[in-house]
Amino acid sequence: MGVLLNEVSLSYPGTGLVIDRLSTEIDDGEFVAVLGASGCGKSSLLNMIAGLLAPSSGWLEVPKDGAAFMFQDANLLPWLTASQNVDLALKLAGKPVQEREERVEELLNLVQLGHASDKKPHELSGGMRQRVALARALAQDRQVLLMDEPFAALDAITRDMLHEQLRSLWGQTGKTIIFVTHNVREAIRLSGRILVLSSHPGRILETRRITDDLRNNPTQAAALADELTTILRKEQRKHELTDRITH
Amino acid sequence: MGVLLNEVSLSYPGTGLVIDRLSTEIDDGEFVAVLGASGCGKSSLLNMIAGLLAPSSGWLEVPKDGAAFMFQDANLLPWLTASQNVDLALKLAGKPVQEREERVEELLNLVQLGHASDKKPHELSGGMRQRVALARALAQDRQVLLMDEPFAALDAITRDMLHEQLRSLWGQTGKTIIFVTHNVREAIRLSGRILVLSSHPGRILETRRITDDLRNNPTQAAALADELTTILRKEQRKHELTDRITH
Amino acid sequence: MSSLTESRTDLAPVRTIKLRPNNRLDSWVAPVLTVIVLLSLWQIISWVSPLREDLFPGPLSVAAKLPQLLADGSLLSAIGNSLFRAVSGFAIAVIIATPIALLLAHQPLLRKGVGPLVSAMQVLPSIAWVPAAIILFGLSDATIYTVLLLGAIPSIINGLLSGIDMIPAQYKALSKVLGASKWEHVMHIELPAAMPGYVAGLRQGWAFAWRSLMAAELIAVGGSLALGVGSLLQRGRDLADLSLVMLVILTILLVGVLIELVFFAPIERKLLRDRGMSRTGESNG
Amino acid sequence: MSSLTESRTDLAPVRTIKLRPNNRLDSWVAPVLTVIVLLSLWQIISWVSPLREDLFPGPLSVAAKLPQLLADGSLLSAIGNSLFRAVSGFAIAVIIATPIALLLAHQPLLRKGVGPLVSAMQVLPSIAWVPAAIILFGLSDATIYTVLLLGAIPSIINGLLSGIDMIPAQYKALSKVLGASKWEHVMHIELPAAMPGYVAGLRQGWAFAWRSLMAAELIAVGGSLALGVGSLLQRGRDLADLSLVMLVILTILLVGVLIELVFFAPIERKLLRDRGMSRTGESNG
Amino acid sequence: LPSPNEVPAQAADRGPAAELKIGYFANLTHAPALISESEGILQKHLDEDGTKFQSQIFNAGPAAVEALNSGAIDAAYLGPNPALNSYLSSHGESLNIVSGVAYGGASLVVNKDITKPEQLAGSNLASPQFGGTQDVALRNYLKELDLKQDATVTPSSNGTVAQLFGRGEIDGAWLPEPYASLLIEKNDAHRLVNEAQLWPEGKFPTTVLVVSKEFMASHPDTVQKLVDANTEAIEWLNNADEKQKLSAVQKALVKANGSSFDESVIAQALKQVHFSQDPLPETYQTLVDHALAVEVGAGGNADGLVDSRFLEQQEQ
Ligand SMILES: Nc1ncnc2c1ncn2[C@@H]1O[C@H](COP(=O)(O)OP(=O)(O)OP(=O)(O)O)[C@@H](O)[C@H]1O
Ligand SMILES: Nc1ncnc2c1ncn2[C@@H]1O[C@H](COP(=O)(O)OP(=O)(O)OP(=O)(O)O)[C@@H](O)[C@H]1O
Ligand SMILES: [Mg+2]
Ligand SMILES: [Mg+2]
Repeated sequence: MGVLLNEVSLSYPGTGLVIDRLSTEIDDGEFVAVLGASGCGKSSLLNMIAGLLAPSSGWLEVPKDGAAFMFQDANLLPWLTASQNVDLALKLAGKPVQEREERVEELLNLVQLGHASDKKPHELSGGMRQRVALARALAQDRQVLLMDEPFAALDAITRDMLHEQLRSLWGQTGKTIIFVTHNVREAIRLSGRILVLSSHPGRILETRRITDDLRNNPTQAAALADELTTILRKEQRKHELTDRITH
Repeated sequence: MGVLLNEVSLSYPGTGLVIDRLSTEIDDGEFVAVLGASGCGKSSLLNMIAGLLAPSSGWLEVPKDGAAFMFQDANLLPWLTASQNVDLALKLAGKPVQEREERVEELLNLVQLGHASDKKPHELSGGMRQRVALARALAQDRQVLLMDEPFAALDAITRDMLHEQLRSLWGQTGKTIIFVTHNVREAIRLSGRILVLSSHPGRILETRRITDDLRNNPTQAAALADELTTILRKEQRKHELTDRITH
Repeated sequence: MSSLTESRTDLAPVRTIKLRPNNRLDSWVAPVLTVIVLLSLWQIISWVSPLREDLFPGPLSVAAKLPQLLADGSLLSAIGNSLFRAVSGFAIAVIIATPIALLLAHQPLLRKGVGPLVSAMQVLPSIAWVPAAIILFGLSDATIYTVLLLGAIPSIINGLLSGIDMIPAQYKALSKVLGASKWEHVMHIELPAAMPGYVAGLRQGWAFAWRSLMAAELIAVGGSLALGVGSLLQRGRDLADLSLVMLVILTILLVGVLIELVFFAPIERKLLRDRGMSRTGESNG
Repeated sequence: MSSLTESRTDLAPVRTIKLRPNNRLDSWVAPVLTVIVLLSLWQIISWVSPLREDLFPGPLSVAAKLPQLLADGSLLSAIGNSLFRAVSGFAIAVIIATPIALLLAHQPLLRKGVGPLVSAMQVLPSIAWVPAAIILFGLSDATIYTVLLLGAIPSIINGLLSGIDMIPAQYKALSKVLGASKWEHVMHIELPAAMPGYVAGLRQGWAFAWRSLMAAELIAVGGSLALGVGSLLQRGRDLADLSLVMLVILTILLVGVLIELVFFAPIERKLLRDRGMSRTGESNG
Repeated sequence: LPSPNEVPAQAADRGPAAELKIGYFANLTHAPALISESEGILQKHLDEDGTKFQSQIFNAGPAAVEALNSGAIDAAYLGPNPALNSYLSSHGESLNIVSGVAYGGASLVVNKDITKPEQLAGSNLASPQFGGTQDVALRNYLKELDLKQDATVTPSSNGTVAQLFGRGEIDGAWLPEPYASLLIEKNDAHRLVNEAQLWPEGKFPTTVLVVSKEFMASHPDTVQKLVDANTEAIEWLNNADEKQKLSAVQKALVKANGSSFDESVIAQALKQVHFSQDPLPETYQTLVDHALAVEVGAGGNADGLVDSRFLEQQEQ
């Protein structure tokens, strides 16, 4: 089993419910995309799955060894170089030194940062930092991989390339991947299932399975993208109305 | 005159040339988008225009009152609430108190964060932080507005809405806007001119004017997007080859 | 592939909101408990120890000293005098040190020239200043304040300087972009950003102020200079009266704990909470 | 809409790379210049001043004292003794204080109980410990080290604690996600992240160590305990020899400046540079 | 801001001062000062000229000398050494001794195992202050016994010495009263050498009355009153019977200091200390020479330290 959420609710001190009795089951080896408006609780959800936040009520089950997590902000350690940041994940996973060195190089090359391995985070561009964070998340090598908008700061070309890499990695390792994105087409392209969250409070508004057929059929994919966008737009509009009334 | 760059070069200590003799002239009231691969020097370019970095050689001219700048990371002050962060820009611009209060509310509503005005940055989601930063950049009210991937962390719907807002603001105020994006269609939708940068070193690879006709014609726009993507991809591939040889 | 799964049911009923009042109480109960434990230990050791009572007085014999000192009012007035001097002196030190630190932070050459001297002054023992202060100001409170200020100011300067050094470069960029004048930059960005480091420096500065005061109070035990805790401590040593020495030590510790609990800890807590951090082990609510 | 434009031509030839050697030199030249200026001022004031020579000795008459003290070796051996005690004692203090601070940081209850006491201990003047230390260790270096350690340890603990408190919450989340054990978290994330605050605390701890040493050295002015700088200072006061007092003050300042320039400043510079920050006024290259 | 040198050193007599600021320690050997204040003797004398007085209690000699030099006080009861040191380092410009106060009352007290001076070989001895009277006396004594290399001398402070002895860290100490008596009463020490044995007629200064040179030049009348009051206080002490003396001194000590040693210690000590206005002028050069001989001082000329004109005036 991958990840199981049962009636999970979350509120922060002083906020109303951010996530409201959310239940879902994510199979081992599934590739799930989470869509939702800004501020709807996607990062909070991942934080709970990663064990960084306890739900206010409800419960969830995750594999015992936890989950690899790529944060929304790169969250690199500023005193370590790019390669040291990646290496830290391997070191803390208890990998032997020889193996680590090779793996770090491999991972940095994967995200096209082989040339920047000795740079400190403050010497990297925003997109480069995000890619180091991606390499670090892959280095963790856990059964579950959580990614919070992993490609947001990347140009289309790099993004395309990393999409391919991620798909092939998923194919090879059978990891359970849950990733948050704002890009509907990215979600369709990568995932096997899309969860659309509502906001205030966050509930599952819509679940869509994506088959390979659909993915590879441009018209069908475009139609689905439009449909999802419409769903999201409708949800947003509802809020604008409530907002206007309450404020 | 808006912004003039003359043979501007930049290198950081220990790097080769990041930007190589870049020259361009941006007219008063122009809306320019900058595209380029991750790490090609877009943020560095904006930093120079904002006067935060001195070019290693060459010179540039900007309006005397400087430029408003929306950073790539939100860069909010953690001890101030959302509204205080926006208010600070108004305060430092010397606006009187009464006016400020109203304007802050207006700006936060503009970015749909009216309800979060009393939250501290650490209580905001990534996209909310970015929107506060956007509100702050608009609050500065300078002739030149620099934006570094202003919508990267936003969902499609919010993004759409803010696109509209930005276009109408530009129409009303006649600001000179230079913005960096990774989204080719966003660039086409918003800007009057697109600059495509090469990487290592950053030079202007391509300049495209976008007319309203083109913008409003979906097929033409899609064709241009494809074309630009191809240019970017070609550039990237060139590098991959050089990379493979040098590394 | 781990197929073992861990049930997180145990986490379920845990609310992240912790009750604050409880927390507050904790921060008083724990130190008091610690003190009680330490006192008991001390009493037991003093019973067990082979040392003569006058060489190693236990808490009871120290407490026995208390009524007499309270009766003639010397202890309370000494605490009052010292506390007044320390608090007012510390306030003056903060007022003097802060602009100096800001000046040094903004004048690179000045900092290079004077900075190391400031650190060196921190190292200078307070009694080194006593002869000079007496010759300049005679036997007045001015002498005592001089010694105190010279002890506290360098430490506060260094605290604020290192707070400022740790400000992320991006805040400086922001303030430049927002067109802040130097003064606005200092008030709106630099000082608040440096606050946590500054308060850490202030805590050390307070310690320096108090210790320097103790040294200054050794000049005279009475007369035109009011008796302070430092004089009382010295009196205990001169009379080889270890009970008195212990009593004064306990008094100073008590004052220290109170200042920490009512002043520094709450400020620090507020600052960290404002920034979404927390003192280790305290809930972030 | 401002149509005034500012030419930035002046910025053009400025390279962001500054030569480091130059910078290094600066950090030595500036303090030396400052010292020379201060010395000249002092000499002038001492000429102008109506005070008697023995009450306000000028630099020349202080310098005249030097050959004698150098000849009988007492100054150099006092500096040697004190410096050795201070450096070794400081090292021991760091070794003791660091794990205590880490323990306090990770045991909330312990921190609540003992934390305020640590701050209070910082406030306790060093001479308060002298009677107890003498009872325990007599006239030995152990007594001196005890006083020194009790002075320095609380300050270092507080420095590290506030460094740890200021660690962004996201680093803690990262270390949890990476599956770091407590020990790994401390070594790989907590300590390096707290480093800048820690070094600021160490600088204050060093000041406490040195000052406590000076107080401890007053226990005995030579004899069975080797003569230290603190004893020499007291001797100057006892003999009403202000030239000697001034000479010792200058010596202490010199030692302080050197320690700052060869130890703390470079460490701090390295730490900040590693994190993409810089001491104010120093180039980021 | 008191500026000590506004008045040139040899200023003209400006009549009685409006105020006399006087410093002393809350010590047994300063009993005449304590009595003079507590019994109202000084007040009575000064009232004749309408001079007010203010007293200041010090912990140690250096601070008192510094205060005298700064003009914060005009006169002080001091040990002879701080007075001598200040006189020498200022080349005679700072102060003068105008009267004696107390003599005698310093002894080498040692633990019970040491019964003969020869047994001091290899011992660890203490004195209350480097280069102080007792320190020099101890070093000189050891030198004369040829034990200079064998015994260690550790200068510390009076209170610390008592503690060190209590712990058995040192074998003995050359101490002034009441510290010598304290060790005897509380720590089973015994008196091996009474410093009185080493001086002609057994007289060496313990406490003296000093006045700053400027004050003396501008207000000789007030100084005269001070010296007169001192003499009267000394006579008061010398005429009182044992019990009366003890209780008056103890009362004054407690009043000045908040607390004091046990009566038994004070009683013992009072037997050792003698109060007299004789300044013993011939002893100071001996002190300086002894110090030079044992290499703890720079030497110098103590001529002119004692200004006995006020005492002479009194006798007339
Ligand atoms: N520490 C906190 N304290 C209080 N409120 C919080 C905290 N963290 C998040 N929130 C609130 O919870 C809600 C959800 O935040 P979250 O970061 O999960 O959103 P998100 O879906 O990831 O948004 P985005 O796409 O913008 O990153 C937001 O309204 C936010 O204001
Ligand atoms: N402070 C610095 N020191 C050294 N090199 C730097 C520094 N800042 C940026 N660089 C380098 O300069 C290049 C351009 O960086 P810049 O941030 O301008 O890229 P960018 O185009 O904004 O990329 P992205 O789209 O990823 O944000 C990168 O290769 C980066 O490594
Ligand atoms: Mg998020
Ligand atoms: Mg960038």
